Amino acid sequence: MSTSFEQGVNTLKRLIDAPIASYFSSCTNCGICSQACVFATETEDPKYTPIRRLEPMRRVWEQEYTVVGKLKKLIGLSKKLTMQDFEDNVHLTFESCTTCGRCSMMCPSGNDIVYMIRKMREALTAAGLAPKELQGAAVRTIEKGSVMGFPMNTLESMIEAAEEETGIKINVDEPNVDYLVLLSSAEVMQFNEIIGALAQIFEQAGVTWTFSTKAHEAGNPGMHMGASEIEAIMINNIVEAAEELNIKKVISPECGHAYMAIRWEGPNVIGRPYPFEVYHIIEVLDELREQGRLKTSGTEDARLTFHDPCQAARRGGVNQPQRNLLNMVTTNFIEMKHNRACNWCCGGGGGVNTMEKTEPMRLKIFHRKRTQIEELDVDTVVTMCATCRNTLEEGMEENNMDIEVLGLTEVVANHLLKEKES
Amino acid sequence: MNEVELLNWARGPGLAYAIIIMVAGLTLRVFEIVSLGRPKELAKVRSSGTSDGLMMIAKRSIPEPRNWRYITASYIFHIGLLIVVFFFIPHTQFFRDLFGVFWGGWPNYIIDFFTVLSIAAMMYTLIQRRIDPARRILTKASDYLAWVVTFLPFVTGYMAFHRLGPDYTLMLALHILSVELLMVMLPMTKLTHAVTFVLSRYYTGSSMGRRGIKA
Amino acid sequence: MTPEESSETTETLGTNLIGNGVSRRTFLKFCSTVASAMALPPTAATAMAETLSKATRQSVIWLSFQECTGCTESITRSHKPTLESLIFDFVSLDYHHTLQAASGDAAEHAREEAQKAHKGKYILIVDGSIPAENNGYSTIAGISNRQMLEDVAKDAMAIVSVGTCAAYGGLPKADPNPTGAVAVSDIIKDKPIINIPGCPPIPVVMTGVLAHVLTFGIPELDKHGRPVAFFGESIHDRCYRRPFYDKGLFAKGFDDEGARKGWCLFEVGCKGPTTFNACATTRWNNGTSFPIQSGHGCIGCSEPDFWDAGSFYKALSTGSINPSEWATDALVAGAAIGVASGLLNRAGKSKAQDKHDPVTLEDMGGKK
Amino acid sequence: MSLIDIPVKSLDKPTGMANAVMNELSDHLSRLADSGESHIVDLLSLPMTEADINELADMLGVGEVSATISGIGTSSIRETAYRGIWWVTHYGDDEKVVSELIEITQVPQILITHMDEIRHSAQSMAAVN
Repeated sequence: MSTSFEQGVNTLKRLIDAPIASYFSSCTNCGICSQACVFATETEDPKYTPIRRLEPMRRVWEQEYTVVGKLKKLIGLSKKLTMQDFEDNVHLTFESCTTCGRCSMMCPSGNDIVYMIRKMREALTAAGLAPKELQGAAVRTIEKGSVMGFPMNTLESMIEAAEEETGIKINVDEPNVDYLVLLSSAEVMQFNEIIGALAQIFEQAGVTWTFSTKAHEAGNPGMHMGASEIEAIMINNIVEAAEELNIKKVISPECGHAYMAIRWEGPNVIGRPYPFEVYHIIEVLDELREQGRLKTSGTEDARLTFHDPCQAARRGGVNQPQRNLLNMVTTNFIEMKHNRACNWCCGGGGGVNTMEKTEPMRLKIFHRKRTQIEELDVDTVVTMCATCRNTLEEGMEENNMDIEVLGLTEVVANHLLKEKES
Repeated sequence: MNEVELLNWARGPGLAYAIIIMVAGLTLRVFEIVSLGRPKELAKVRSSGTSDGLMMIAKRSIPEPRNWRYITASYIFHIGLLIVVFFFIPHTQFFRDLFGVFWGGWPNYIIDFFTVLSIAAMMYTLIQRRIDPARRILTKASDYLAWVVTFLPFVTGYMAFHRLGPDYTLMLALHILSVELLMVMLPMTKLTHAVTFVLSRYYTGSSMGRRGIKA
Repeated sequence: MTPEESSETTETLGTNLIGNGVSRRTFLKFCSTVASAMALPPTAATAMAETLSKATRQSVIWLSFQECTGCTESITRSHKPTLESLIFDFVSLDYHHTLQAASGDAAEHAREEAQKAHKGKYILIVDGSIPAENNGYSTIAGISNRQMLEDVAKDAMAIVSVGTCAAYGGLPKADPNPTGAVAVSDIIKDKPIINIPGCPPIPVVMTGVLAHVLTFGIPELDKHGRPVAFFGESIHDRCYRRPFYDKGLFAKGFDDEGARKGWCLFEVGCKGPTTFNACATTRWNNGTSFPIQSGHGCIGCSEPDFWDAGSFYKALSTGSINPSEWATDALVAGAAIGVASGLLNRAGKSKAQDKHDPVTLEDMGGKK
Repeated sequence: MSLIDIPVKSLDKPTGMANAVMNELSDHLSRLADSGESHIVDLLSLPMTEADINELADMLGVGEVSATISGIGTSSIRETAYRGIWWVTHYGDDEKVVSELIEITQVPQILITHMDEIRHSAQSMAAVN
């Protein structure tokens, strides 16, 4: 096919459903979502008010799916949507929205605004307006096997290195094990110790697991773009891999959007339920902790706080496991003022940090996160999403903040009870 | 038409037309929404989401304390609205006559207090629509229309009760007519939220509930 | 009253009163009562007495159309001699087909005589409404009401519409108004008309207004042509039960605790708030009581179309509608349009689904 | 149950209205003294309770003149302790109060015999004698 304006409008018509119709019917233009959005509060620019970003979608809904709107169209009271409307919307829907969904938590009408943003993105992509960076990432993922574009053999060399370092055999394409482990290429590129850490944790807990050469990337640029068909290709790779290897549990790595894509969107974009279950790595670790199979020694005594990644916590529903694990290995854990489902976004997710031109904006809105962290006077920020981790590091560096950012799996691995100690 | 005929019309045919338009319009709106369907959730859910959806209908009424400065006036208005509409004794008679249910009314001075409070809160929200950048940019002509048709019943009701204006009968007629205007506008403007908030909160609450989010 | 009496028009009222054994003091007392009732300054009583005593007897023609004679009853059924009934000494009732002794041609002749003799000076009093639909609905001596009204009104000095029927159409005009009943003011446009509505009107209001017309001319009228002195305030505003309304204390029935305690009758249908009349102050039967005092809500009889304002026993704030007859229809209609619109919406959606062309990797610049 | 049993009664405590009326009367009395201008106050047109009227009557006291007129219904005329202030009560034929006035004057109008009646009487007397 070729993308076009008509396909964009058609996509909106196709995707507007009962919830969306109820959201637009219930919106009173009260503006409270402007208080929820980090882009709106930090720029103080009203154009970033979340619900306003959906104006093209609202117009299609009104003109196509309401009697009043149809009448208005009939007597020429409503403006037809134009390509320009879509083009103007790219900045609002892709470049200045991390799909963090904080707006959806604050709306008094209960409107799930980010649910609509996801579909608005799909329409823009159908209109050929998806950001080039996301398109490139999608092509890389599918053609080369990972978001960053490194091939499987790069991963294999990393696995070998980890095996050497830990002395633990790491399975690749091993069937009938407990877990299929996916990685986020962002995580692997910057924190490749994660492979060794996982090996140690699972070894100790007595869990069998494997990587798959067919599907090792959890990241899914298709979801960021809102291109469900592209998203589905990546999901199908994972589903096929799990099916071929006859594995019943798939682990999504420390990556918020990957969890959202695999755990929640996946079955819906491929159109069938999974024959396996999907867990966030932190959920798995917490389950092992609960079963007493995760043994740690010593505690982290530095003052630290936790940044809840939007897609895993607020949108994905993983809110308690991270706290259980932190309480297990740290003594000085302080909650941020807004946390769990109401945490403030780091400002980099939803594909925003892949786009170079968003950098000045990212740094500007980081002010919110910075204030939130600084008021706690902590030494360390722990999180469970590679993108958040990246964005936090970038922001702190820019602001000369001397605070360490760690992944939660890493923190747990650091305190893993060594075999010889036990 | 003199004010007595106007009052008789408002209490009779006018009221009937208003109820017909409101009931038919709101039914239409709800059908319009529901007919669009909701994709079946294929991911393995943490809960069915039904009870979370139902809970959400009530829970989202609790003000979000972090935004109190931004929302207080709206909350005051809504509380005042509910009290004045459902607990002013003449209003309770209206509902009793219509539905056969009577839940008791409150003394006039309480109603009067909430009327004034609501009017003040509404004025404040109007000013906010002009001042607050986000609200200003969101506001469309229909928002002012909705404000006006909501404001009129308060003002005419207050005036009628306090025997202000040219004549009580006329003010009472105008009050009832203004309520009828509100009823007619209800399905045609954002005022529909008075009904559809149940749907939007339910949809969001249930989808969040399926993912195990306590919202 | 006989035709002979009514022909005595040359003497002044003053001498006439003395002749009838009514002293000037009694007369002055009557005037102070009237002045008080009409909220005139008390000093006006003397002026009123002086003017009236020098006046000659006023010729009055009383026409009764679609009416029940209740108005006439109201005014004449007081024990005599009352102060109010004194007013009949001031007027010469030249035609009133219920009260006059004459009948047939003689009666009509008396009317024509009076019309001629007092051309431009007589007062026309009307009770009852006029059928506008078909003149044949009500005739007197073969003359249709409309024709008689137009004929007599032509040379009248002023018209007094007594009772709600003459003033607003009243009961005959109630929905569906089979005779097409209209008020006097709907037909006569070029004469001063004073409306004294009520079903029936209060006697003292009638006598007060007549006394005022005879002495000071037409009193100040409100927009419904009613004398402000009597119809300026609502029953509710002057009601002795008003404090209970303000406190929210209501009788819920006619035999409950609230009713026994004399609480406000709003909930059992009192129309006092929208009824403008003097009942709460002048009361009825020589000041004995008035409906609310007797435990029944005001039915609003002095207001236009009071008969069509819904049940007398339903609170004013309720609708005068019966939604059970059509609410379901509205619901069904809304649902029908809703289903239709929903089907359209679904068709639109599936059309969009058909037209959907999946985004491919090629679109992203990838290989096929 | 008669009407009297309905326990709705006017306030039996004075509302202070009597004082206000006293002030007004005092004004009018001064004017009468200065310029001979008389005046009438209609008590029924004022929002006075029975207690107020009783209080006012107490305040004004009782003077030396009292008269009764018997026409259709009686009337009672009393001068109060303040000379020039007269309390006039008209009763209807059923002995209900129809009018309650306070006149600030030398002699209330109603006591003065009208010239018409004097002439009429003169004629009658002449005819008899």
